[in-house]
Amino acid sequence: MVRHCDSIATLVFEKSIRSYPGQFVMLNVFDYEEIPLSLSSPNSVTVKAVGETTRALVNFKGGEIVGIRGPFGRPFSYSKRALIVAGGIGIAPLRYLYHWLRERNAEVTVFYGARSKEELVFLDEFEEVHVSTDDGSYGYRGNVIQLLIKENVDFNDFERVYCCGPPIMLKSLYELLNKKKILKRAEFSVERYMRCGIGLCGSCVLENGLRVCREGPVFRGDELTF
Amino acid sequence: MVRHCDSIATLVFEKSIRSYPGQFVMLNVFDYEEIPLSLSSPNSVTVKAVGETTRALVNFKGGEIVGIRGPFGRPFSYSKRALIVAGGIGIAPLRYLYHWLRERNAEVTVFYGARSKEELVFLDEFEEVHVSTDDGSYGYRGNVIQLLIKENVDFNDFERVYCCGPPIMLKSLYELLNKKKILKRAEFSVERYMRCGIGLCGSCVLENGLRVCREGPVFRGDELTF
Amino acid sequence: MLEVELSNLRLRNPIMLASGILGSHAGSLNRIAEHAGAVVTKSVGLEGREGYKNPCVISWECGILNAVGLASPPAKEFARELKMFNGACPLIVSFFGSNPEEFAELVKIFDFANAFELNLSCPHAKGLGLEIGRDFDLVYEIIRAVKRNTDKPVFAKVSANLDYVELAKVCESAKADGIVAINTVRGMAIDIVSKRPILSNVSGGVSGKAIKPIALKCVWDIYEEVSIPVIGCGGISNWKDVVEFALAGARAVQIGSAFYYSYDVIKNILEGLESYLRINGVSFDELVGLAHKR
Amino acid sequence: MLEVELSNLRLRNPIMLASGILGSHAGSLNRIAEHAGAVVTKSVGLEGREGYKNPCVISWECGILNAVGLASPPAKEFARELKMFNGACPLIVSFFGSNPEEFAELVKIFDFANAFELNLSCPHAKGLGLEIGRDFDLVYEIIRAVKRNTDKPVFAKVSANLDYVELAKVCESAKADGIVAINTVRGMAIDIVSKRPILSNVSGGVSGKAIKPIALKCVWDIYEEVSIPVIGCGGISNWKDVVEFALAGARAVQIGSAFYYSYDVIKNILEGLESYLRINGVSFDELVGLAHKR
Repeated sequence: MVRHCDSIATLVFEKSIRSYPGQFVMLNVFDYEEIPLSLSSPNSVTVKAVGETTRALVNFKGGEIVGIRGPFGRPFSYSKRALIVAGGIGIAPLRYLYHWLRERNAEVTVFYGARSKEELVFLDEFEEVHVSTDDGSYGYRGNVIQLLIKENVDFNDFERVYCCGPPIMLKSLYELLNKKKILKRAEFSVERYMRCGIGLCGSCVLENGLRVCREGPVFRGDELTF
Repeated sequence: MVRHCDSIATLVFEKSIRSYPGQFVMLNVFDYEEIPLSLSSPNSVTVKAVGETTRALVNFKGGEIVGIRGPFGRPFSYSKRALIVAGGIGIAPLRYLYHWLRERNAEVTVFYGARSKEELVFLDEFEEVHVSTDDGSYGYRGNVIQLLIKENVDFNDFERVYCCGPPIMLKSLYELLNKKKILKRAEFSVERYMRCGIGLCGSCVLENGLRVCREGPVFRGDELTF
Repeated sequence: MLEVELSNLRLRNPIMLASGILGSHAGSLNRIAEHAGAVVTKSVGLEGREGYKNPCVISWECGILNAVGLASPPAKEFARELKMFNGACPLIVSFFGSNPEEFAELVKIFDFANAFELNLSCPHAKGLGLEIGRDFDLVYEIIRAVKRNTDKPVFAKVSANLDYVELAKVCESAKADGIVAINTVRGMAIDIVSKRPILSNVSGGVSGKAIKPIALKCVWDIYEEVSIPVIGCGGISNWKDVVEFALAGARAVQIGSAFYYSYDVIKNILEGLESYLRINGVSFDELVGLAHKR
Repeated sequence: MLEVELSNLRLRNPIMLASGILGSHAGSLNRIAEHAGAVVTKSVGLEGREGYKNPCVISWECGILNAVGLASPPAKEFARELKMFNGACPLIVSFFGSNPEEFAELVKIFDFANAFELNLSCPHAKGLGLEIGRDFDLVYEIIRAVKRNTDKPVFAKVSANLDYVELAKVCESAKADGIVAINTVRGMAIDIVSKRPILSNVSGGVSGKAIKPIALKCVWDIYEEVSIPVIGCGGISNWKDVVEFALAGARAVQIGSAFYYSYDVIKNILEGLESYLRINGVSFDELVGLAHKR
């Protein structure tokens, strides 16, 4: 258990899970509910309290037993020169990705936006990181897409753009990358309500019929519509 | 289909079965019954008509469809200098063994007894073979155990003795080898009524609890009692 | 070679999507409709249902275990979703309900569907599904009520957890157009670390390979006793399974849990099935019930 | 740690050999008795039965399918065979029959046994097994008749193919000493080359891993409704399965199809089970029914 702030915590498992960055597990919080959570490393998930179950998780003391199914889903792919764009708790899978890429000698630039300084987690783990906060309590005041534009990032410097964050942010980035015609080089980690996590119940299908739990959660930009 | 005589035939399958000599298959003769049969080569069984089902099999024309489960059971083991002792239709698995050993550069001596000349099958396939018939129509008149004794075979010339044949013959050989104290170097292929062929129904268990279909059909001499 | 007829419903092939799998959104139905002979939606009732908490679906060694609890939006909302169906194959809407009036009302709401399936067999919802299927008089009334409101085929999906042959006869006498056999079989799993049932609902329904021989037997038995079409469902994962079910008497089959292995399972099945039919020189229709003849 | 009591029968461990598996000869029973808590013989009736032709047992992806048809020697002949049992653990003799008198007579012939199991559940023999189990009044009379002839424990083996909870209550009211749940589940398989059912009897009973979640649910349900011991049976292949069944309420378990994997399956289970109990600091007895408590 690492408590980052009142509402965000990282739960470290006793055992590592053979997995790739971008994959998720179905984590059963006994007496509450089983929920999908992206891995923030091979042996952890990083959770923000938004409902009853995530609140219970964030309040764990350590030593609790949870049920885990997985890992499930299609992970991020490798690239040599990577741009990571994270919004809020979307940092969780991208943090796993960051270390995974760095261990494989990729150059990685991180753009990371959160609501406030308090909710910025793992910040000290990134070598090159550009930060924004909605309230301006740290780095640029505004959202991370505005920061990308302000810093006039040349997307051609990067082989691939990786993105995870709230829907509104994914949508803005999607539109930006669409304009630049590089959706094919972008990977979005998408969130949807899930029941089974294994491609059967159909709770998480996108409008085009793709299943977030199987064909996703990581999609190439050109597989998506917003 | 190779018809050896009125009562014995070899059925050749369209496909070879990955197997070892001594193993058997459960062969389903539609409209009759499923019966256990030792393989006489990777793609054949050799059958003697003794009941309704085996009679139907022997009368096959070729091209019939049968159901096959298997191969099942523990096979014969390898040895460099082999003595094969076959009685009647017991030649079937031993013929498979003979060729298998020869291909692996073993020296193989065959003692083979049958009721009459007519019932001697595969005879021309063996390089060194000593033959007996009950009626004296070919080779020594008498049974194959008597022939072994008459020819004064020195069992110490052989690394292993392999045996398959009717119960009475197995019993005499067992007693002979027991006297010579070489039961450990002998392998007997044993027959029992079988239902499942996979170790569950218990039809084929020996007095000591071993299952002919799983721990057998090939047993080391010292695993048996007669 | 693959065409089949179920009452007045003509299918280009006999492979249908089973209810409860990927049937909540037009998106997945549209994708599956590209190859399927027909798609069956997730069961819907007049009112929406939350369903059970997660975990409600788990996979195990020989299949899937679920207790989703008939989670579904209200009928009118679901009807709007289904308006986005692409029509690449017939659409069959599955209903749950607790009385004839509810089922009859549902038929009206989904009048754009090509056929209807009545869920008389979901094993884990109180007062619905299997609990309705146990009351043969009620089943009769439900089917009559539905048939009065539509000319389209009405199929009844039955459970192996009751006397399905008797139930099938009741359905036939009520003029149902086919029997779908079977739904999931009651089952459960317990986690030996936390020492509790894994499903939030404690028990649920077993599907997948585990129930194939059980479903096959049900199809066989029903085929012997009724003359309306039997639609096989339960553990069918490949073309060989489809052939087995056809030989046992299934005029069509439904695929559910096998989507766990591949989203393309229906396409893969069709390829194998066509080869088998070609090699054997028969149409699918001619296979139906063949193993009963001696 | 592993000792359990079933009525007045004390077992050194809860792992029993299931009826129908390797239970026809003293040879195999003697071997299995070295490790088992108890062994149950193959079911026997007053008269011998030929059983069905081969194939009567096949293995498939998720287990075994059989229709042996209660093949067995006459009771008196079988009693002679069982006199050679080594007594390394309690001997439970399983009976089939079609009326109370037959069962009562069988108890007398096997008076040397330590307990009896009544087969009310074999799914593929006409007028026996499951067909008897369906008639709850008859079951009551059978158990009463048997109990009048013996003081030893009498267990009733029930099927998942009927209302097993109601049946278990009937057995309890007739003073049975335990319920064994479950027997094989009705099922079948068809060969797609010859286009015929594989089993000579057409259909049979499914056992092995496939039916584990089904059996577990039955044990759970019966445990909730009766207070006599429940003995779990169905698809148990390893120590984890045993723990699941204990948590669901089984005071002992029976192993059958898993002998397909190894003759040493009971020994292997005991090793794993002991480790689990040690790590969790509980006796087997304390596990029983634990998953019902919240």
